Amino acid sequence: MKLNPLLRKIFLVDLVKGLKVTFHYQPPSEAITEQYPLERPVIFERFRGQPRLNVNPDTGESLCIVCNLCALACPEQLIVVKGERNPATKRKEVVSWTYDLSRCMFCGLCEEACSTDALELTQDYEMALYTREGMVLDQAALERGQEPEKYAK
Amino acid sequence: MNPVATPFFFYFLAFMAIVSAIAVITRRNPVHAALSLIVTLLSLAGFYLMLYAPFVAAVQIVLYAGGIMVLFLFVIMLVNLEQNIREYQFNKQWIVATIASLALGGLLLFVYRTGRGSFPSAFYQSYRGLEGDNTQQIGIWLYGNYMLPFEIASLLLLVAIVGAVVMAKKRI
Amino acid sequence: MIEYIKGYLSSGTTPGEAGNMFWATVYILLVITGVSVAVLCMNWLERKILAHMQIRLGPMRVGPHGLLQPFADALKLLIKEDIIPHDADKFVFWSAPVVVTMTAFTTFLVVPFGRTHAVTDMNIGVLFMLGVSSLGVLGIIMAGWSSNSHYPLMGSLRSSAQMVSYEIAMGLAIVSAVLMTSLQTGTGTLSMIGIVESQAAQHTWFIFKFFPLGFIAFAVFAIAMVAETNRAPFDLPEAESELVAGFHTEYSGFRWSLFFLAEYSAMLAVSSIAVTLWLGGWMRPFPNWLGGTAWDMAFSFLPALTFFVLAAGCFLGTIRMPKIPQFRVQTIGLGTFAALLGFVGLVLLVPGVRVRIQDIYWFVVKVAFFMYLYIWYRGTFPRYRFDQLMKVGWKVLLPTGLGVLIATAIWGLMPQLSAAILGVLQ
Amino acid sequence: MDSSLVYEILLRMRHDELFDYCVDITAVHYPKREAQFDIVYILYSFHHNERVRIKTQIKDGEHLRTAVTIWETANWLEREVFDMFGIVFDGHPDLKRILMPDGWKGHPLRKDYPILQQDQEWVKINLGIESGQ
Amino acid sequence: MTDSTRTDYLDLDTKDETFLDATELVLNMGPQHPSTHGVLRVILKLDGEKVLGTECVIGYLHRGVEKIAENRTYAMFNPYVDRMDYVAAVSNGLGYCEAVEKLLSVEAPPRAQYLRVILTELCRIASHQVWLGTHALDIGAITPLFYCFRDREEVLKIFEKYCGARLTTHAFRIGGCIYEAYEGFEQDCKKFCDAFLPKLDEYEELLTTNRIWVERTKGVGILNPEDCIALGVTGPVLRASGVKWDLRKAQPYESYKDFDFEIPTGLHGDTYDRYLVRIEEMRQAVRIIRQAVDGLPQGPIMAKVPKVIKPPVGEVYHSIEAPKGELGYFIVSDASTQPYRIRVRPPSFVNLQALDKMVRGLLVADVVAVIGTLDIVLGEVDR
Amino acid sequence: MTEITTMHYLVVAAALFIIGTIGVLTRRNVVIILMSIELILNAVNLNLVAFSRLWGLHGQVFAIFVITDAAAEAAVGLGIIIAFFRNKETVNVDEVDLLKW
Repeated sequence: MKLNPLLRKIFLVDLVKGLKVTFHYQPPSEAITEQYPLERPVIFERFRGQPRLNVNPDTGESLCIVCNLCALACPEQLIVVKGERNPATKRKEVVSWTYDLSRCMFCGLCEEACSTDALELTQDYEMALYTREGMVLDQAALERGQEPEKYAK
Repeated sequence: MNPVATPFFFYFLAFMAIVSAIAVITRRNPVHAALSLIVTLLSLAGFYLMLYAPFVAAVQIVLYAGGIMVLFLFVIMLVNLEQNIREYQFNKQWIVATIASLALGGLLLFVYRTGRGSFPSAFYQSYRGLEGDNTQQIGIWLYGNYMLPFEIASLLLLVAIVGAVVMAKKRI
Repeated sequence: MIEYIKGYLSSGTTPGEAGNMFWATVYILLVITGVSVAVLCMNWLERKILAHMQIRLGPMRVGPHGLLQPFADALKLLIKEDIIPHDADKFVFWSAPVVVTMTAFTTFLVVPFGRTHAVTDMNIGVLFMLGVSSLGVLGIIMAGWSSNSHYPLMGSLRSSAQMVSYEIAMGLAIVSAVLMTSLQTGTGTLSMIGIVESQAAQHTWFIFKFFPLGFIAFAVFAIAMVAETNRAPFDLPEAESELVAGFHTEYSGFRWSLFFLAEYSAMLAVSSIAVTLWLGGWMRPFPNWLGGTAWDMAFSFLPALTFFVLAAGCFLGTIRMPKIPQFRVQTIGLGTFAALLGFVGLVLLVPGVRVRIQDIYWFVVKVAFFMYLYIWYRGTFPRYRFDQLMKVGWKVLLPTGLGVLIATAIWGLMPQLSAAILGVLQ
Repeated sequence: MDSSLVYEILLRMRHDELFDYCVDITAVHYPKREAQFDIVYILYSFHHNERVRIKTQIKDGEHLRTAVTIWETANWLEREVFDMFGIVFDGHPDLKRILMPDGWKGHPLRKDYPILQQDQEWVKINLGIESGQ
Repeated sequence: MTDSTRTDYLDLDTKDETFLDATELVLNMGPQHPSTHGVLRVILKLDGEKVLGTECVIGYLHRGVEKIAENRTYAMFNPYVDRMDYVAAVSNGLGYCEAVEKLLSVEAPPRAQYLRVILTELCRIASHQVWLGTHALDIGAITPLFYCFRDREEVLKIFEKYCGARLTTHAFRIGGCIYEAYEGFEQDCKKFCDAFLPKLDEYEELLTTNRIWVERTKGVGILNPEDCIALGVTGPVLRASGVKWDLRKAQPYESYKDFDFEIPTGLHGDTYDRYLVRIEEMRQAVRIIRQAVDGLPQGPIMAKVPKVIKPPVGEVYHSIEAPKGELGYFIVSDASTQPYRIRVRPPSFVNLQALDKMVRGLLVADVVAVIGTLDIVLGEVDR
Repeated sequence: MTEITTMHYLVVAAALFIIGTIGVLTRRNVVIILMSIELILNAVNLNLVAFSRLWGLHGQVFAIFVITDAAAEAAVGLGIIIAFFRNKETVNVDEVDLLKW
């Protein structure tokens, strides 16, 4: 099939080729739009999302040993951990734990630094809130996982 | 096929034409003047329709309003000068010129008044039937009796095209 | 009253010809409503078709499959704040969208949707359309100039140069079609209805006449009309990647929506010129090949069939809607819409309506084809640059149009010419 | 390397050694040293496929001759050095701030750049409150 | 701020005489213009629609990355480099990690090197996809954008599966990779390669031969090789001018010397050639990915790097071939845990300098096309 | 209202003609002078078409010739204006009195 370039030009072959491409993508089955609140996106296992403090599932105790490694690793210095040594058990226990989610860039360095798998970036991605203050999470919020605020008028 | 409410339309169009014509020569901003001129031209097109000259009316709209005036606006925008608008708009002899022109107008009115009888008050019936194939008739006239002027006009247009390009272009 | 309507409907003239003011007003209102509705439909269709070409879904939230999106947009535009820039020339800024919209709607006065379905039949119909639509450029210039801003000014300068240049090619193509009305039969006409009727009398659409001359003239017109309406790939006056939004950059709200309305109705208007001049206007396809009353009968069922197919599509969509509470309203809405379409289809089956609606149906179908082309072009092509656009207009379309015109004239006069040459030779 | 010789050497590098591509011009600030700034020219030669770093030390307030005449690319790179460190290049065609706004005070990449004071000052002027930082 | 009515900085000695040059116009394009790819502001001096001169005003996205680096440890700075060229975050991370590795004199193990190559080449494809989509959009073709983003989505999915983020990946660590390839990584990469090539042909069908595209791009924004080198322009822009120079071949880093690939070059250095070069680069990237996936060695993925990185006193310059050109890191260490100074040599910043030279004498519409063809990312220009 | 006769049209045309004359004679802006000339030509056209109602189509044919002429005149005139503006940065007739620049 060898067409003369002049003929190609007159019969607009180049344009028709483009038209063909756009035409054959028309069936809606080709569409890749995800209708977000109805269709949930697939989140993969390693996704770095909402931070969570894990607890021992049997006892309900926090796994955090207040080693402060996460706070040191964080480039934005948004983790503040304060602990006190419990004289009874000889273990450090959490006094206050804050995580300022509004400044977090989800680099995952804190998760890597954690020696007990207490801090974890989970697959939750719905973190929108109406206030900045709500973005500063304390231990309780980190342990139960934060719920996005429902939109209400 | 009688045009409806002819006197009303006539006076309306005459009013529009004259008011916007006055606006043409008095507006400070050339764009406003050009837009007023377009209104005048459109009312004239209306006149032509009332005079059973639909082809001339169409040519008036296509050529004048759509073509020439666009050219005017184009040029006005190209040479749009702020300071030009702020300057004095009339030249030194404007009083003399106005008086002379008005005198000419008075003269014309006088002529019309005295010679009123020579213009029939009603249109001849014989041309009434022509409006249906007005375009065709004009075509026949143009390419028949007026063949030579037509060719001269086309030559004139050609000269005008070349001339305009030569003048507007800096280097050819 | 009913008798009056019936009596009018059975007459064979347009209201303008009959000098019937009442019916003329009714027709004008009908045409304006119809065009506005068509613009709304175009709004939705363009988004949907473009979205599907771009593997998206387009509007999906406002109403089932976004069917109510145009209404939502119209509402939004109407209640939006209307901004006039501080340094704008207020009066011109105000009147520009009015001029554009008025000229765009005025052209529909002479569009023949059927033998009697036109507001009036002017004996200079084509010239009228060309002239009035060329007035639209004035509105664009006014808009660009009065905004007192650089981007609109450049947009309007581009637009005026573009529209003036392409009008010439368009005019030449039209003239060659008009020439075809007079050839062979000898009754030339500029009237829109007359042109369609001469196509009927010559048993051919002008696109096929003097093949390929008719087709080339049509192609010239089809390209020029895209440029004339400032659509992709000739949408330089409003090229969003260069001039932000071109001449209507400073417009917002209702005024902006007038520009939108005008653009789409201008598209409809030039498409109807093309349909009238080359595609046989309101005539159904294949009148020669599939002639006869039986075929006429068969074709007359097509309008109803179209609506049934649309209704079936909607019904399918209703069934396939997700069965969750959030979608209940949408499902009901789509079902109602399907029922409505089906009902319209049923109405179109009534014999009296069926015969009458045919003309309009075929005209609308042909115009819709052009509308689809517009969207398709927009989805596919990059944009021309200004000098290239001028080059295409002046160096390709204009000589082609001129050549076609001359060739048509020679071809049409072939018998006389050959007789004359033979006479000279003898 | 002595700062007065830099221009000559760069010219040599460009024309004799064919280091025709100026990769980068940057500076390092050592506030404790007497000659506070290291100016680093990173050059590359397409012919030798080699990189060379030319370093010079200058004092604060000292000027340097521009390299724009040797490599056009030095234009913005020198502007950035000027913007960030306040080192003036003589003969530069258009030496003004490039990344920071025109009216900016100070040169951010100097080690003694008072970022907090600046911030507080800005907040005070523009918002009329004491900065919380 | 620069006064937009000032024109004295523009070189107006070489005034071209044109048709209808009645007025000269200073047009302020951006920073909020649809096609300046973010917040670039270009002041154009126009004669009608013809460009007499330009000046770029940048810095609207300046975040002081180099200053931040001086207050972070080496490991902590790693996520920040992703945010410079955010459409090619993986390449940025690669350059940074390699520069620090060079400073520490360690080398990533072979498996990590292969993983890095695969991800960087995927990232190159993703970056070029964004370029193609936006460039086509600038020229007026609105559809390729969506096709490109559809295919880029596949790349981003691989990134998300591999390292848990799609855009600002933070995929590599100093000394290697921290994430082992997930199960099915090889298959995913191969599947992507197989699916991607036909899609690439489709883009070409839409654009390469399209007469409007050709007219809009051919002969527009020509840069000859001498100018390119003088202006320090690198990457596809340099290669389109005919200089066959690619750091992957010239000074191979990682394991690029193991792979067999070509460096596409152009002839004229115009926008069309740059388009063709980038398209061909995507094909070559696919080729590299296929080889790397096939030859992926087993072994550790992390070299022995101390937990607290404290490089010896010294300085290092290391550069890689990012999708946009030579991306260099100049790091000065004073033996503390924090870098004394990090200088980033961003390709976009240097390439953007060529804009003025490229657009003089062209039309406004071409400025848009040229900005698109330079493939700048303002995050990287301003840092 | 009375019936409209040719006289009415003639009066309107005369008015337009006078307005055009005043415009040509008094304004300083060349563009507006050109537009006033267009006004004059249009007044003539109106006369021609009005008379063509009485004495056949000659008037209309002439009107078409006049429109052609006006187009040519506008093109050349505007070309001169552009050429002039480029050299003197003004469109005032008072400053066009020199035959060279």
